[in-house]
Amino acid sequence: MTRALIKGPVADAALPEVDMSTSLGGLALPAPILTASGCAASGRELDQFFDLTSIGAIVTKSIMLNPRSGRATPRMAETPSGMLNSIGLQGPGIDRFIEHDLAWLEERGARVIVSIAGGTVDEYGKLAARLRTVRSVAAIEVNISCPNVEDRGQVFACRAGSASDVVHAVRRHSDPRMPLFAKLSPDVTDIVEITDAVVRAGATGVSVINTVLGMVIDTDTMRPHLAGVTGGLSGPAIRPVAVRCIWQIRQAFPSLPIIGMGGVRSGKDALEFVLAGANAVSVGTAVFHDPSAPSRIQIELQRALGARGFRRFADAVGFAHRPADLPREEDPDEFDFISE
Amino acid sequence: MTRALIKGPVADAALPEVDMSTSLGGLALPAPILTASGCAASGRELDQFFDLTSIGAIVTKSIMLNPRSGRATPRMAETPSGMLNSIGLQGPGIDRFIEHDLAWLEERGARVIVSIAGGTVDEYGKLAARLRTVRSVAAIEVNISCPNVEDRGQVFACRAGSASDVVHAVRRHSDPRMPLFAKLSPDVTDIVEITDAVVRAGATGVSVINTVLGMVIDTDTMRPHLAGVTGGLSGPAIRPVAVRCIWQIRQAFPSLPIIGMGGVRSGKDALEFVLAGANAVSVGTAVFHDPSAPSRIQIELQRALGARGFRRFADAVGFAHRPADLPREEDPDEFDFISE
Amino acid sequence: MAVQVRGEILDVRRAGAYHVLSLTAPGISENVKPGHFLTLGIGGEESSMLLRRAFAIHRVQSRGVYGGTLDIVVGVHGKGTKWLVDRRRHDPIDIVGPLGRPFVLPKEPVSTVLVGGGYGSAPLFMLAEQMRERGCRVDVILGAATEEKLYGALELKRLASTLTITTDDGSLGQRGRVTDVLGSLMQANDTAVVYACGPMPMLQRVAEIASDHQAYSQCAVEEAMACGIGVCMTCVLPVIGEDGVTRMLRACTEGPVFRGDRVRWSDVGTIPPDTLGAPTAGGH
Amino acid sequence: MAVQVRGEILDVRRAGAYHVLSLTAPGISENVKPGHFLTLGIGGEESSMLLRRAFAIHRVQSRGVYGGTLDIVVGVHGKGTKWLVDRRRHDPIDIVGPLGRPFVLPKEPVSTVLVGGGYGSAPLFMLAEQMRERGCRVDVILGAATEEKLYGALELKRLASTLTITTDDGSLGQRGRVTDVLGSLMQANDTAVVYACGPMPMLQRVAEIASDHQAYSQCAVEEAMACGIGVCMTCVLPVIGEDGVTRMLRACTEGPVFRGDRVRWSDVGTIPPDTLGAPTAGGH
Ligand SMILES: Cc1cc2nc3c(=O)[nH]c(=O)nc-3n(C[C@H](O)[C@H](O)[C@H](O)COP(=O)(O)OP(=O)(O)OC[C@H]3O[C@@H](n4cnc5c(N)ncnc54)[C@H](O)[C@@H]3O)c2cc1C
Ligand SMILES: Cc1cc2nc3c(=O)[nH]c(=O)nc-3n(C[C@H](O)[C@H](O)[C@H](O)COP(=O)(O)OP(=O)(O)OC[C@H]3O[C@@H](n4cnc5c(N)ncnc54)[C@H](O)[C@@H]3O)c2cc1C
Ligand SMILES: Cc1cc2nc3c(=O)[nH]c(=O)nc-3n(C[C@H](O)[C@H](O)[C@H](O)COP(=O)(O)O)c2cc1C
Ligand SMILES: Cc1cc2nc3c(=O)[nH]c(=O)nc-3n(C[C@H](O)[C@H](O)[C@H](O)COP(=O)(O)O)c2cc1C
Ligand code: FES
Ligand code: FES
Repeated sequence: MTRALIKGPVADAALPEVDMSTSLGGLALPAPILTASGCAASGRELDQFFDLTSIGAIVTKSIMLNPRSGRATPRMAETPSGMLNSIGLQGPGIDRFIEHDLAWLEERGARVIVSIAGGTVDEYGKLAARLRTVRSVAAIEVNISCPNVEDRGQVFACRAGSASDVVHAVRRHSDPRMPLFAKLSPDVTDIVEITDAVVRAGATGVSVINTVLGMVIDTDTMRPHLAGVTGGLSGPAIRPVAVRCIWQIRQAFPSLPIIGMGGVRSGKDALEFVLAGANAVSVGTAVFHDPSAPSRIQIELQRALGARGFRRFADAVGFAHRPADLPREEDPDEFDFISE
Repeated sequence: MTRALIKGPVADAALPEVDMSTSLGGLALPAPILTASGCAASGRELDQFFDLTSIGAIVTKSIMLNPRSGRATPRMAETPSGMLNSIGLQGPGIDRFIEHDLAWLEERGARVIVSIAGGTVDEYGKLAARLRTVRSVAAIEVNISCPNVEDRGQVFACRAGSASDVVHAVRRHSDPRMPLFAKLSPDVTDIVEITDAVVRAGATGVSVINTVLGMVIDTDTMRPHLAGVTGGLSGPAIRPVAVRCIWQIRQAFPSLPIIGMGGVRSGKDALEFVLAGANAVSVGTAVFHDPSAPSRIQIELQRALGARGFRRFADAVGFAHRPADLPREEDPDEFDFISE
Repeated sequence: MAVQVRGEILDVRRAGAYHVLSLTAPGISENVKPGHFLTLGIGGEESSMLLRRAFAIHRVQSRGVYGGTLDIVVGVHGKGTKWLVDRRRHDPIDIVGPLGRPFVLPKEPVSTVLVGGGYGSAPLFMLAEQMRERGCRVDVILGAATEEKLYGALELKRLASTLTITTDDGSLGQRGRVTDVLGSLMQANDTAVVYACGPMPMLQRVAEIASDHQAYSQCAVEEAMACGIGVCMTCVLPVIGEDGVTRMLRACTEGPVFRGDRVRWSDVGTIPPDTLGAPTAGGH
Repeated sequence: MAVQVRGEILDVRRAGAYHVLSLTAPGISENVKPGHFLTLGIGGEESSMLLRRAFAIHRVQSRGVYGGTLDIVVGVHGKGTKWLVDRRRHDPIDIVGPLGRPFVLPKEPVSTVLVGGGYGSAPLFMLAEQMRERGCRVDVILGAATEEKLYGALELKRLASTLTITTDDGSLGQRGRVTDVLGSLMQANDTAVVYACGPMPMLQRVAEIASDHQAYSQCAVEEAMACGIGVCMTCVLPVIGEDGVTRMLRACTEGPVFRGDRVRWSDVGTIPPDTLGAPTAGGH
């Protein structure tokens, strides 16, 4: 495990010394904050707001095999403390992505986690095979929240069987040492069951959560607001759902690498995810609100950890699961107003 | 169906004439706004803020067979545009509820939908039997988002089988003409499947949605904030999830009575639910923010309907599902700046 | 009966570590008794903060150019109170009140002690006034962590027979806690009732000392409240009824003022096993 | 390159149906070209509104006591713009800019027409100035629903060779639409380029008329934007590339100014079947 402390542009005289490095099942990162897939494109546009190499890694927008136009507009709606999106995975296709986007990121020196998406199990396998030859991929995030075109558009992530099939295909076509993260949907009855399935199929860890299925009706047109009818809900609104999912998975899998995401907007929010069990935290929608959010949040997290006496980020992971303190004998003589 | 227009304290010179009555599978209500279970106790405390008889009905806090202390505190946490609660169904038990609360509501002249909750299928049956003799019950809402003590605390609402068992028991012990609404949890892979199960088991309709399972970690104590660890997320944050659930159920069941709820804070929000397919709308968390919310929202809804040319509330139910307009020939000569 | 009104901020002024807010609250201020509280809508229409915030009513003026007005004392705790003290004159504010059960006043002109911790002194001003009107002896003890967290010492001195001050750091008055001085004061003045408002551990100790001296205590508690009006059940604590049975009572409607000897202070935050409807081994 | 800065509100003043906001924006105002826009964080820290709001940059002053400042023209549309015009002097505001691709200016001193609909005239002031500096002829057409929705007619009159006004209701200028007068104006002045900013149907018609007259058009579009910086893909519209292929381009980074003849105006809001990567019958 690397032990690099955050230095350079992110450093600051008052920043407490905390070893921010994290390890995601073989993937060592100098810092635990990532961008969330689809909220940072391929990083390039964010480089003007903060140093891309200062955060843990860039998770790129889910890429498909072929160029893809995405869905019709409107593609988004603002909702209370959140937003709905229905982009439809617009993108240039894997070849152009590798040539154009990955090459730029490599040159820039950023660590890259590539998110892939497919319409069939086979397509996921092909994407993995295509990435096998590319040196600059630190890990693959498998976005399984996609409709399975071979099964009435059922989302892969929603059934243990289809989720497992996808991960299996990606594992089979990837370098065996390549860390694979299955990105889970919260729209399931039992997220631990799905986690179990993808881990058995060869996932190194999981990314939780993808957006929550939602919908907005335009009260003027009196029709669904999004061209895609339903969309994915993201942002602080869903944060408690994300924390719960991470907590449940960490309870069931004490040492599984977990990338947490869903509504993180501040270092304190990120800390909540870490305490619940996340080994790294992705920042998504918050970037739209504040383009320097990933870097700001990483600094805030470091401060929050330092203020709580942590010397190593890793020590805080899952800390909220520790056994209860011995029931403290309430000594009423011990009150003081400082506790007010 | 009654055709009463909202009159009395709710009326207002400028209020458009809209027939606000609604019919919920045999239950005719003069107006479509209800209180949400657990957010209005048994109505009494709200009577000082608005006339309880002016809204459609009071849905009472879920009552159990025996008195119940509920969970330890803290029982709530504020979250972005929402809140988490973990009350644990504190209540006086069915007997005292009937004597004390129902009697008061009857005297007050309010329409009452009684919400019931149990830890076993048998308990639900007993509650239904006990209510059979009570004249003032307009309908029963069956809160199936309770842990099944006989099945490792699995929530009834999360599996078609257990959901159906509960509804079946309630149906068997109720007056056959008693309208029964099964209150569904959004925390399932396929809410249409659960709806199908409860309808087959004898539910008149469904109430959607109950809270979304969530969690907050206190970053000071670095432990779960709620004594109950997880809690239910409610409020505007979850509104898009509620609209989506109502939409999906309405798509699958064109004429099923649906009571919608989840984050409604204004008449426009309520309209969104109605357009998505709700025959009535319950107001929950908004009451904590604004104790006169149910009555205010009903007036705002009436205005919003009037402004859109509706003469009858019933005509707006599910209106967003209407087939697409014929593709309008965009006539660029037709723009005017008024549309800006 | 509580009402909901749209009031207006008249003034926000600093007082040590706190801010005193004056609000117009027509229809509320007229009906306030000492110990009542109110709740305020926070953050404006598009705020992500849904829940109202509760504050003890400090003072009322039922006449004047603005109709009924009242004051509250606010300590900045988190984002809601921060927003509140940033308000400016004429900003609108949504108020619900008066809420809760006020302090029970003695019928006879007995000797009383009023104990306030931090901003807990806020509801004691009106109480002291009314007690004086009834001919009661009123000794006041104020305590806080430091001098600047004491509120209203000067004015309470005017209202009280005696004023004793304690601070944790000794920056004003006696170094130590209010409860260090309560016992001897009660003994000296033959106190019949103690009224207290402040943090839970203080209330617990006050209640115990009062009982030790065969005196009544009336304690105003502060529990996190989602609704403040009795409909949500978030604000409960275990209280022993007249029938000897412990129930989880709502601080907002059955409190915030409780008889000190009825509250199971050490069990606050739990469901004592002998509570009515407590979970049983086999049950829920 | 865009930067994110914490600016300050200097002034909010009404102008007909709109509000003009002056902001300090050090580091942004220095780099603005006509057609650039900016985005503002809305509602404060605890707001439920997460998304930034986009506004065309109307004017810049890069010197003065406040360092770089700039103006925007805001029409109240919904809750975010409502919040914005309620700001007061010295309120802080989070600004990202300059964003987007600005108008392309002619190299030669050609004859141009600038067409603004409603607040769409805002970015035309700087454009007109720079065009005059280059020796271009600048005819301006402003249109709106009613007189009060016209913005800046007086000042544009000063900057332009001619100013023509149309209103839908005839309350000022000619009754009708900007496009009723565009053709004849182009004919009379031998217009080489038309610049336009306003509602989509206006832009579509402007682009058509320009093409009919063998002129270029530069149209600044307005698409709903979640990020404004090119990372979210919400703001796309179908545009034909130099290679003849239609792609869904981002209005925020590949626009907001597009060549009018490249945008598939009638297909905006859809994915034309011949778009690169469009869904196929068997495919996604
Ligand atoms: C009956 C009563 C009377 C009160 N009187 C006063 C008073 O006179 N002056 C004063 O300064 N404060 C008083 N408080 C405490 C005040 O309500 C809290 O400080 C305030 O709610 C904190 O809000 P926040 O947004 O700043 O903090 P946050 O921590 O951001 O609040 C988050 C949530 O927790 C709740 N919460 C947090 N702390 C408390 C607390 N201590 N008590 C209750 N709820 C809390 C909030 O209401 C909110 O729902 C009183 C509380 C109660 C219940
Ligand atoms: C490049 C660009 C330049 C603009 N320039 C100006 C300007 O100079 N002056 C001006 O008054 N307005 C301008 N607008 C429109 C302005 O951004 C919207 O009026 C504003 O976002 C509406 O926000 P709201 O909260 O008031 O409305 P709401 O309807 O509450 O907004 C809800 C959501 O929809 C989005 N939205 C709603 N309407 C629009 C719209 N017309 N365009 C883009 N997003 C929208 C909002 O950004 C927000 O995310 C511009 C928009 C863009 C994209
Ligand atoms: C506009 C938008 C596009 C997204 N695109 C993708 C995507 O391509 N692949 C993916 O796995 N997740 C995608 N997501 C989901 C995010 O990565 C993230 O899981 C989710 O938004 C929750 O995190 P947040 O609340 O921080 O945004 C997208 C989210 C948004 C808002
Ligand atoms: C404090 C609280 C208590 C609740 N208690 C119950 C309950 O007893 N029974 C029930 O069916 N739903 C209960 N609910 C769920 C609400 O009825 C409602 O379904 C949910 O909160 C979503 O609606 P809202 O966002 O308008 O609150 C409760 C919700 C809250 C916030
Ligand atoms: S705060 Fe809701 S019942 Fe007391
Ligand atoms: S607004 Fe996000 S890409 Fe244009």
